Amino acid sequence: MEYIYAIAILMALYVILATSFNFIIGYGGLISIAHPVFYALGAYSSALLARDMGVPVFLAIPAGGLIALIASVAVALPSLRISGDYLLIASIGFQLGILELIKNLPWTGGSGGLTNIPSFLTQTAGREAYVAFAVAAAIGSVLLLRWIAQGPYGRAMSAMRDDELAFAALGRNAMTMKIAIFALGSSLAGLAGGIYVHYFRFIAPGQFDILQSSALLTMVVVGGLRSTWGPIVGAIALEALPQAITFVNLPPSVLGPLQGILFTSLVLIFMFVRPQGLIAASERWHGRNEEVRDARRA
Amino acid sequence: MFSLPILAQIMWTSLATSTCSVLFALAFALVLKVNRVFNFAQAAMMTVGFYAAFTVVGLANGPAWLGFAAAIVASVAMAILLEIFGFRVLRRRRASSMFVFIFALVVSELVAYLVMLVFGTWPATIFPSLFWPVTLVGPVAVSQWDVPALAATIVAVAAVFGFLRYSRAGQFMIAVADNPDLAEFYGIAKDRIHLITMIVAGLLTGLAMFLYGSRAQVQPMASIELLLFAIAATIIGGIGNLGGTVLTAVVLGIVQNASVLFIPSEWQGFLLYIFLFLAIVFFPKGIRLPERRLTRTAPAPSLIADEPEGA
Amino acid sequence: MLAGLEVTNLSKRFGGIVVADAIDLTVPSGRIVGLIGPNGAGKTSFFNLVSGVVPPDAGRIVLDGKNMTDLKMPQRARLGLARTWQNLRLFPSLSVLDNLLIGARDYPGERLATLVFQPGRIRRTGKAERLKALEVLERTGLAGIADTEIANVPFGQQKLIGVARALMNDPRCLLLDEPMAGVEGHAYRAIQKVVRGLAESGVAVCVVEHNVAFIRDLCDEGVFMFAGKVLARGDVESLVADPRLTELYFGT
Amino acid sequence: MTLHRRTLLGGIGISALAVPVARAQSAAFRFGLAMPLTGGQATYGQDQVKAAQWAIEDINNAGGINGKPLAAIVLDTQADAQTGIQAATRLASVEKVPAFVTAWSEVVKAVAPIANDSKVVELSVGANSADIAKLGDYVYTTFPLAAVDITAVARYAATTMDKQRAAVLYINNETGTVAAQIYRDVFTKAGGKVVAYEAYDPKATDWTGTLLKVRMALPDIIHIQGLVADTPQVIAQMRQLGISQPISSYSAIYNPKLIQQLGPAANNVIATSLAPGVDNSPAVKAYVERWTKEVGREPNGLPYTQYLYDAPYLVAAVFKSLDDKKIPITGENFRKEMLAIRTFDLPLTGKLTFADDHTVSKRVYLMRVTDGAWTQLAVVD
Amino acid sequence: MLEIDNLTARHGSLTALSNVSFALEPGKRLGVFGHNGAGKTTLLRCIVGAHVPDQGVVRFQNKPVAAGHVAENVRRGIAFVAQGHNVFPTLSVEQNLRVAGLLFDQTFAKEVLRIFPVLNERRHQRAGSMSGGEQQMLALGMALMTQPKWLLLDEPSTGLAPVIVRNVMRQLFAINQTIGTGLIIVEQNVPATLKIVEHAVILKSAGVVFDGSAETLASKSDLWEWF
Repeated sequence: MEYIYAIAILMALYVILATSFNFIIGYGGLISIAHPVFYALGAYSSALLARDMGVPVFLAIPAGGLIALIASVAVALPSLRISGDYLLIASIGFQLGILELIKNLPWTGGSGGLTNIPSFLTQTAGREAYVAFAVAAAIGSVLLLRWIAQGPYGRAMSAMRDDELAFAALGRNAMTMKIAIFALGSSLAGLAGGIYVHYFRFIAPGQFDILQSSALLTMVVVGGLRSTWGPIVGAIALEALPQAITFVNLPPSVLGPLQGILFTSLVLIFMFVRPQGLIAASERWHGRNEEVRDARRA
Repeated sequence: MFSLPILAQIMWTSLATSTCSVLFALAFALVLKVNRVFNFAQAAMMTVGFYAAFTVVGLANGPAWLGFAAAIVASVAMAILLEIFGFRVLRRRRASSMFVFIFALVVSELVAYLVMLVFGTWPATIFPSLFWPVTLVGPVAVSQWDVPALAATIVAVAAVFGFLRYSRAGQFMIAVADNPDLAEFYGIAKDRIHLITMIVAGLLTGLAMFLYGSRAQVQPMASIELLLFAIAATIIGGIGNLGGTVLTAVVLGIVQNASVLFIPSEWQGFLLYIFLFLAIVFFPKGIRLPERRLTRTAPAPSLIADEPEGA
Repeated sequence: MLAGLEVTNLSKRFGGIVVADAIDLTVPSGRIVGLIGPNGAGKTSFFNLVSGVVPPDAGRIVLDGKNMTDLKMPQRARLGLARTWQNLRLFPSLSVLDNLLIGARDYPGERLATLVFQPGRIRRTGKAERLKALEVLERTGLAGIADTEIANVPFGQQKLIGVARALMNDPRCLLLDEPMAGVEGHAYRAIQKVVRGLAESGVAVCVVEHNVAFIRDLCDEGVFMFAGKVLARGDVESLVADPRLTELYFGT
Repeated sequence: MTLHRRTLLGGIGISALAVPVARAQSAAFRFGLAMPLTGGQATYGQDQVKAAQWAIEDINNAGGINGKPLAAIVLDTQADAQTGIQAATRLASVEKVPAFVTAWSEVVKAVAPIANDSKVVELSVGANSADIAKLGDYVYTTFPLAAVDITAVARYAATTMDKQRAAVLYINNETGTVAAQIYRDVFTKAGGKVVAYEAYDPKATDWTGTLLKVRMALPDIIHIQGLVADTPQVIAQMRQLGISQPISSYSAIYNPKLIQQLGPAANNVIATSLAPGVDNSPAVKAYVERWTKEVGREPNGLPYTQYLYDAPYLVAAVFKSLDDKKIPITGENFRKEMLAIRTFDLPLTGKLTFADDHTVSKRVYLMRVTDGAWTQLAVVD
Repeated sequence: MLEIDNLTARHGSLTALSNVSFALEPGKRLGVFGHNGAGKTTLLRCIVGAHVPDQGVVRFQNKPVAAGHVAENVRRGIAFVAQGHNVFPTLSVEQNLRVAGLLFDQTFAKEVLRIFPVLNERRHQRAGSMSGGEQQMLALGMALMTQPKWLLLDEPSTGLAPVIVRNVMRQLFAINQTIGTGLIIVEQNVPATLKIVEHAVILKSAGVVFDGSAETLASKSDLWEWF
């Protein structure tokens, strides 16, 4: 059962990560790759708070999210001031810099990773409770972001992506909005990190490097940018597919690279044949239209 | 403590080893300047370049010159493939820069996995031996790798700048970099120029990877990390400023190496990202000397949005 | 204090090119002022300076007595300054109605904090703004296409949507950048009617337009600009009749 | 985070790569074997698994455990924490083995909570992180931790070689930092002085600054704690910079490739080996001959594979004891019985005794390159 | 012959040109007028191939121009001087001319420098640092480097002082006379243009509202009517 639980939790966490990453790069149109590092920040903060400062885990997890949020604002504020592409480079610098920092600081466990992290729920209420907690967090994140994207905020995000200048001339501050999007998405990643770390109880900086970013990007792009189901399908499919592959009886030396080849080719094929992803989002923004109808009736 | 011979040695060896980074950075910066693409797929060009040379020299015991030729041919071929089947298509589709970025990164990974499949993950070098005999020049140890590498790099950099300045294609490249839409009105076919730029980048990458691989061990995923340094040098040197990029690559190499005399060496890697981050925040257009009259400077290309309507 | 837009000594240069040369210009509330001048005279630049797209080198911009020289574009908009664009700049991924809703000045639903903490307020204002947008669409004769995608709307009506979107701001001053270029028929008359109605309700309107007939029909007075300077101000007829200005406009 | 650099898109599922050996015999004694079969470390992992499987064959050919066969459930870890967690979880909860064998520090640490939670014995057979001793009740190592061989090499340098001034150069990762500290402590305690203590970045390709700092300190001996990928290059650069002092390192560089890569510069490089070599034990000699005969080469990381060959013998001994006493096979009982036996006599690596701190102590073989070949320098107990 | 045959072009939902047709003999001089947004620039861009028309065709020497392939049409002899941003700002005057003429006769640069003495004086200056008038001259000179049979100019007088406008127009006329290059000038400065062109076309709301000789247009008194 534990095996299924672990898979369920990971899938739930990946749904949170892909969905919140989609919020940033899809809805916000912000080119960042640093999502895994906010995941890492959440995980490390929560782990250290709980382990070394005695903060109860149920408080440490949201605190991890909060720290990821603060860090994301700290990156976005200076780099968004310039131009979108700089955020990409700044995010690379930020991601690698933070990982380098984690490796070198004396109290993070260094590159060997952090051990002896307190667990949560698993002893008292059983693992089922934790699985339920992770899945609930995933569903909650998806619903929250979907609710935001389909409401007035989503409308404004669409407008901002369409034409920032016209958006500003209508009294909207695109900069504030971008930072808010970045912060919200990153804090959800931080939250996911907290959930991860108190179940698996080990983290190391190597788990969060640039190729992780690429894997997350893959989930979002193959799933379908700017759709609710796209990143969910992308996350679950890319988590489940490798299992299917292992049923094919191949020697291990071939299997390892073959998976990489399979996935990267899949992304490339998608980029050229189906750039909109598995679940294509409409170019047009769709709000909760019943409200529009209500208004007309009123 | 930091005596002159020590400093001289650091300067010399850092200078010699910065040659590879200079070439990587120049290739990256050139493609960014002319084609306006953050070519993360350069890592793929680097990987195939190295493994081509490795196959010829390391595995088949072929002569060094043949390995060199193989590196060049493989890198250039990869560059051509990338341009024609990748960037050109995406450009026609007006793909967003994020899309282009993902494409380039994923291609790099795909190539790394293919290489893994064929060559395995064991670190490899082009020549069986890593050791280069040294000669002492005064107090400074000069290895037999240093001088040819420096010479080759200087020749290559000079050739690129000469090519840009004096050849027809090079001037077209400058023109396309300066104002791509205008360039067309003088009969310049942009597609061709973009292709030539990638070929030049391929040549530089092939050479650099041959130099690098004859001195250090390479693993299939190593190129992606190597490229990060090139990106940092390009950004800090000022986007569009090739001279600045070359200079920054050299200075960064030396500073990083010399930094261990002043800071604990485990922070060496961190230093690069600090530089990169600070450069983006405070000097988005690159750190450069006060502009001389008549010097060439190009504004940082905006790769996403249109410029706001000016006057 | 003058109600309306008051610009004094507004100056801006880009490198060697002077786009605004100590412009003094007032647009009182309830008046429609047309800017006439050849290409490159600095008309659109004037709009960009007033709306905050580019910061001026010198000068002062005051709306209804409030100095907004140092304010950023969104803040100016929130003080009641609205504009349209030569190239429309509508939001293609939004429907006509949603385009208008982005124009609304009160938008608590676009703040994450409000979204979480005051959902009731969002519902209330959301409803009110929707009603208002539908009313504006009704007024401009666009009600029938409220749910249509922008790309499927004819060009003339797109211009009209641009104006309607600006109206959602309840502007105190409206800058119209070539509202009539490429517009004919119903949309033409609708824009005319809407702008007149606005002026009557006390909005200061400034129009850049090359279609002289339109300027003549619509504007209370004209301002002739040339090389970043205001050269003459008066009723449109007399400006057009002035051979000196004609010469500047068409050249010699 | 599921994905590791080498795994990338692989995710959790790799662990589903189960290779049940001898599943047909339902009554088999089963244990887990979680090793990297894919990814960057697979070159080692695959050879190690092969060694373990040979041992299982040999045990079964010799009659098995009281007539019943021994079987291993082999799962891939990619040497990656997350994939390792998947493998260990599956071994503990799906395959329900009482014990599993694994390696690589990151994996050993990452799966420790699973072992402790599900009361399944985790045997580390190839990881030297000092943390391993403190991972919990169910985590034991058959492989000596860094302290053992680093202590040996440091003490040998200070006492037998009579070196006064040592420079320590270590890669800035976990293996490097922990081992470097041990070296420094031991060397200092033995009366020497550590005159330079420098980390280096694995991603760098030029270490001139660091090496010159080492050279300036005028050491008598230099200890390098690096990885296979960078250590040869660091040594090459050191020699190129005229640093000709003896160099010591640990088991990672004990391979023939080093000599090929460095040529004469490899002379006077000292490495450790934690398992007896062909000259020390006829069993090892036969084992290496078997490799050359069946695979056509020596295994990658010979000493490590020796530990893997021995692991099934240890497990089999515990199973046999349990079976003899008719104690039900559970993780808890496995642990109790293993500690009750405590000392095992293993075919390739010799005698093993679990200490109270969950570690083992082993004989260390110091190897040195002389005239282009590895020769045994000393054996330290 | 340069034939514009039933050209219709749109920008999204905006119709910029609607059924525009006319034809020109080689070496002729045409002025195109009309208010902003009347479709003048689109017309020029269609001729040089920078805009792909939705309908109709532009024929040059009895062969359609390659829509969407500017470089090809330029090599065939159609030069286009855009309005603004029409020099390479970071290159010197000399480099600008050289780049412009790379595919053509480079020695012609001497001739260009002779025609425009001001460029000769500023040979080594960075083009971006020159005044608007000088940049306009340079753009003209660069267009000439391609030795065009037709020279299309989009508002060459914008931002120039009247005395310079006259100078530019004179130069254009001289080029037409000496080299035989046909001219199509989109202009706002009607009188100055009418002085050097033979034909005039006025566009209004994407269509042709006047197509006749320059003299006829010059004799019309109220130009505002057309705009």
